[in-house]
Amino acid sequence: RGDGGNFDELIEADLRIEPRDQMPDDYRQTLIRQIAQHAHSEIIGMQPEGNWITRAPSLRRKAILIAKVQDEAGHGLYLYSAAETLGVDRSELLDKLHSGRQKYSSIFNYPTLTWADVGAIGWLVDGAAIMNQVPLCRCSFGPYARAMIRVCKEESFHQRQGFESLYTMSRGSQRQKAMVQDAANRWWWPALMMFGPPDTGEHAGDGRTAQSMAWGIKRFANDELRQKFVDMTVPQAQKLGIELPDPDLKWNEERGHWDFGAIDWDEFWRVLKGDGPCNEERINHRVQAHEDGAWVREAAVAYHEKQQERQQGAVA
Amino acid sequence: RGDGGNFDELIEADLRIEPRDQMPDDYRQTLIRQIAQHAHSEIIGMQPEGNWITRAPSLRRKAILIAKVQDEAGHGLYLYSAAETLGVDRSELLDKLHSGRQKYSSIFNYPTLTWADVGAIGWLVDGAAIMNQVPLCRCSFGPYARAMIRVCKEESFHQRQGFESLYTMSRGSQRQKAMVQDAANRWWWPALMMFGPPDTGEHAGDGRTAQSMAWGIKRFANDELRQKFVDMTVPQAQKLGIELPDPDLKWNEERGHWDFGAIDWDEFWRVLKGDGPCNEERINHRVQAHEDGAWVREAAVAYHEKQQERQQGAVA
Amino acid sequence: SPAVADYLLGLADDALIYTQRLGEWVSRAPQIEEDMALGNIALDQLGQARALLTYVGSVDGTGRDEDALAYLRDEREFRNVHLVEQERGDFGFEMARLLWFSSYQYELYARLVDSADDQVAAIARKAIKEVAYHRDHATQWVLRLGDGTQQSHERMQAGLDAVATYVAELFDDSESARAAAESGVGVLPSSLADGAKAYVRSVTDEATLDYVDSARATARGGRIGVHSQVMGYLLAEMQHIHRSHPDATTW
Amino acid sequence: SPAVADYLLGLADDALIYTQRLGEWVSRAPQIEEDMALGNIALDQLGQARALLTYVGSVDGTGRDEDALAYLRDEREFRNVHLVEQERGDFGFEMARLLWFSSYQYELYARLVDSADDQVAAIARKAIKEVAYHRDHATQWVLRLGDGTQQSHERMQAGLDAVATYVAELFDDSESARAAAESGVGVLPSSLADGAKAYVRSVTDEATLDYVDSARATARGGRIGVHSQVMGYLLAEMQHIHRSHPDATTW
Repeated sequence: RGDGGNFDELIEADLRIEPRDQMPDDYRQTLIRQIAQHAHSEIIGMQPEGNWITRAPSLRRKAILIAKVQDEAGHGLYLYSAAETLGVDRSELLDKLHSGRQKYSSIFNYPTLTWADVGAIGWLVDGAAIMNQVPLCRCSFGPYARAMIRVCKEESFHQRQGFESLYTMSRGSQRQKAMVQDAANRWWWPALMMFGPPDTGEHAGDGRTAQSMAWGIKRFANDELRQKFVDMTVPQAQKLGIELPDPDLKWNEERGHWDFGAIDWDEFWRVLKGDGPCNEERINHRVQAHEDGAWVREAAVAYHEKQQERQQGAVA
Repeated sequence: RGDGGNFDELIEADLRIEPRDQMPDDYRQTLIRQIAQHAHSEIIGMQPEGNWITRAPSLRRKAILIAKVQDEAGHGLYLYSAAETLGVDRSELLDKLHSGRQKYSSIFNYPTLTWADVGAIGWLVDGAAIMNQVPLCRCSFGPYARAMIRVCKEESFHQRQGFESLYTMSRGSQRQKAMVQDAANRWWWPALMMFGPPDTGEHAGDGRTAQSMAWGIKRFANDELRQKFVDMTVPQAQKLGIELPDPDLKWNEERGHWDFGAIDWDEFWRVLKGDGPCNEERINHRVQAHEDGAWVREAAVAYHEKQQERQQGAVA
Repeated sequence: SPAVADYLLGLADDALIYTQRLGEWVSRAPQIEEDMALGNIALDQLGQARALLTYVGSVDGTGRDEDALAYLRDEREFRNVHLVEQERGDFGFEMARLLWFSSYQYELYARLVDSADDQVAAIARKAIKEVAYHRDHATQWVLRLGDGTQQSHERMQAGLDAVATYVAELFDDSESARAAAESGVGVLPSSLADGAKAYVRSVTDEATLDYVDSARATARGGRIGVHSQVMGYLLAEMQHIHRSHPDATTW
Repeated sequence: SPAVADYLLGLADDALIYTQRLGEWVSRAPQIEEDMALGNIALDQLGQARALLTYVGSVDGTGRDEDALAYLRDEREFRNVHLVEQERGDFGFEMARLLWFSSYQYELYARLVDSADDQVAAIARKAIKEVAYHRDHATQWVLRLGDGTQQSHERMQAGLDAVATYVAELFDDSESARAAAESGVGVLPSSLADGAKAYVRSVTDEATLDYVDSARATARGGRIGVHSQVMGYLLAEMQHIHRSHPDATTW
């Protein structure tokens, strides 16, 4: 390390930091935490949608869903790889996920109760994720920025698919329409929480935001992104013919933005701290898969070593 | 033992042998084997019908089905108790079932593919079982005879319920009717096999029949019971409006019986020897339940012993 | 009123969904006597469910019969608590669930015998006897397993720990429950907590087990149709044959 | 002819039902790469199923589309072999199943590219490439597990042993298969056995595993709709949402 460019100069010039460059330990740790949390979210995020693979109501939707969940696994892999350029390895990060020392996005602690939830996740959750992630394509850390470009491209495809699925249902039977409305009712507020706590006021987060902004990791404040998301999403809800579950939602001519109601930050913190509808389920499912597969991973390593020995034996 | 009546005199007079009576070892072993096989059949027989408890298409039928399967467990218990009067215990018999050293009725190695199979088992399988079992109510061994009286009463109730269920469906939708016909197609021949191999000819069994008859354990020949069953069942099939899957089935005025076609004894022996559709499934299911429950049974014994010690401690 | 019907539907669905899980035990119990006992409890619960569903169908104005209510509602319309829908675990888990659920139901029906609604009171009079037996059955097993072997003690404790997540929801006052209690038809679930908890504690104490009635995560939402992931699969299994025959008028 | 349609339905159902079991692996695989790989194989199988179902619906005279065929048939109308419907076991079981099934499908599609039916030949041309990858994927894992650790060797062998019951049915000539082979549209399953078995044997040999292709009990009946007990539950899960919305015309 350290044979690359000068960190402060690179940041100042809004250029990319690469793994070979020297960087402050805080920067490294912040990135590891953020990229890992992002990777974990992709992996845990396979569960709520994966829950519907075997039950998708048409074969076309089943195919779309399998492909989407598969993409999430792929995103997890790019992101773990990006984190690995910072000198950690995937198994270490997974251990931290499994033991609760690293988090994943709280949105995945909500259950997918109906088929429409699959569409709603695409529309709202992926929609919010993209809003958060597009600025990360310009993140100061090169490997993360490049991973995000690919991720964002696929996510925006998923977002459109989710919307299209809901749109199809919204023109269907009364019960299909009701499913769409119900899903929107349940996912709207959690989606707004995805932008994190407010930047100011009593519910504000830990104040890491300023440092992340200075480092070019974060580009916009939480509330700014949240507002952009609301402004983008309200017209889409209108197109679906549904009502978003917020009586305070109305266009503010003066601001040129949609006003919206107060978010239940108590719920946000409660779910974040472990008492959400599915926290235990998600982690248990993930840990189970990991433990069930331990013997397989060990065998792969043993086989690989044997093969190498054999090759060396053949050479010698 | 041996302080009771004289075995040959009791048999001669068609009186009951009771556990305290002396009896030839062969008689004892034959009865143990037969009663155990009968008990095992009740226990294994819970599975094909139990398979439908969670899926019964109406709550009324669900209740009837749970009660029926529960009765089968009860029959198993009476029969194990009857066997225990001969100086074996239940756990020993269960071990023999689990290790394949004792058998259960081959009929339960056929799958229950549709809801109508539940009705067909009541109608045909319980029907055939009753035909076999009614004479056992007069079996020379008292405890077995008494158990059979109770079993037969409940079985005949199940048989009527099964028929009634099929009758209801046979007056229902086209698909319900087709289900009834399909179930009859699949269960008819296996039901006929329940009476065992023919008494004479190339497919005849091991020749234990004569001894069992002399001992008053068996009262009728296999073929005789089979004919009675066919004669009883054909008019019932007519009432259901279905066709039994035997082109050779026709009324023989001269014999005063229904003629029927040749039974596929190769299939019979194949299934008996382990290569039926569900042999492994049934035994594995049973063994799994037994192994899963071992810690519970052990705990019950340990608790019981502790309680006894405590009582003795209190007394001393 | 719709709220009262919704409250009664919650009681009905608790019994119906628990019947499903109990029904899975039949042919899988630790001993044959227990196949019978669990089948018996399932039958009792099913009987309660049928009586309640039939009554709900007559008072909610839809005229649906028990089968329409059991087989043709979607997951979001079911009102049972999460406890009863959880997947079948080991026998220790089942006895922990049964101990809590029957202790709750015992307090519930003991109060509902005085319901302002005669039908509900009549259902409760029959159910209270059944539920007393269920509670006793669970009690006997929790004692045996808690005070049996080292292994059974640990597994019984694990069962109680696993169930703890679902206890609070039993005693949660939903809006419908408040309306039902106000009308005199129902009772506030929260008013049943002391009795049920005291009973469970008396059993765990005697069984040398730790009493536990809460966990890091608290199940919630069943009474408004927000269920855990396993519920959809349970309903798929329960409803599939019925839903596969939309043209069948009788079974 | 109806027999040919029935034959093709068997191929379609094999792929469709295997998709269900493979789909269960997603988020449960030993490593993330494998979540992707199994998802990928599931997608390929689903693609084959959809192409075949759509074609069957057009030739069997009923005009049913892929969804009508997948979601509105009952268990007795499904034509898949027992191998693909068996419950998800451990990863060793899955790789044993995949090795056999892909080896069978490889021989099958290698022959069907010359089918007298252009549609079938076109489907086979696409499928053969996919299936070659599936077979290779299974091969790599059987080698790693067979020649990995002591534990993995034992578990991989147990997987092969467990699957053996279902091997013979793959190569069984049903009446429909005979008619399809005669017409030049299909091939006799029995004619695929030598190639598939030789391939599997080459893999198990290299993997230091015992080759086994038969067992005490032999699965049979899938091609005439006689399935094992797990099939009903699989279909309940697969079809429940679709069947719950008889009034929905599109998703």
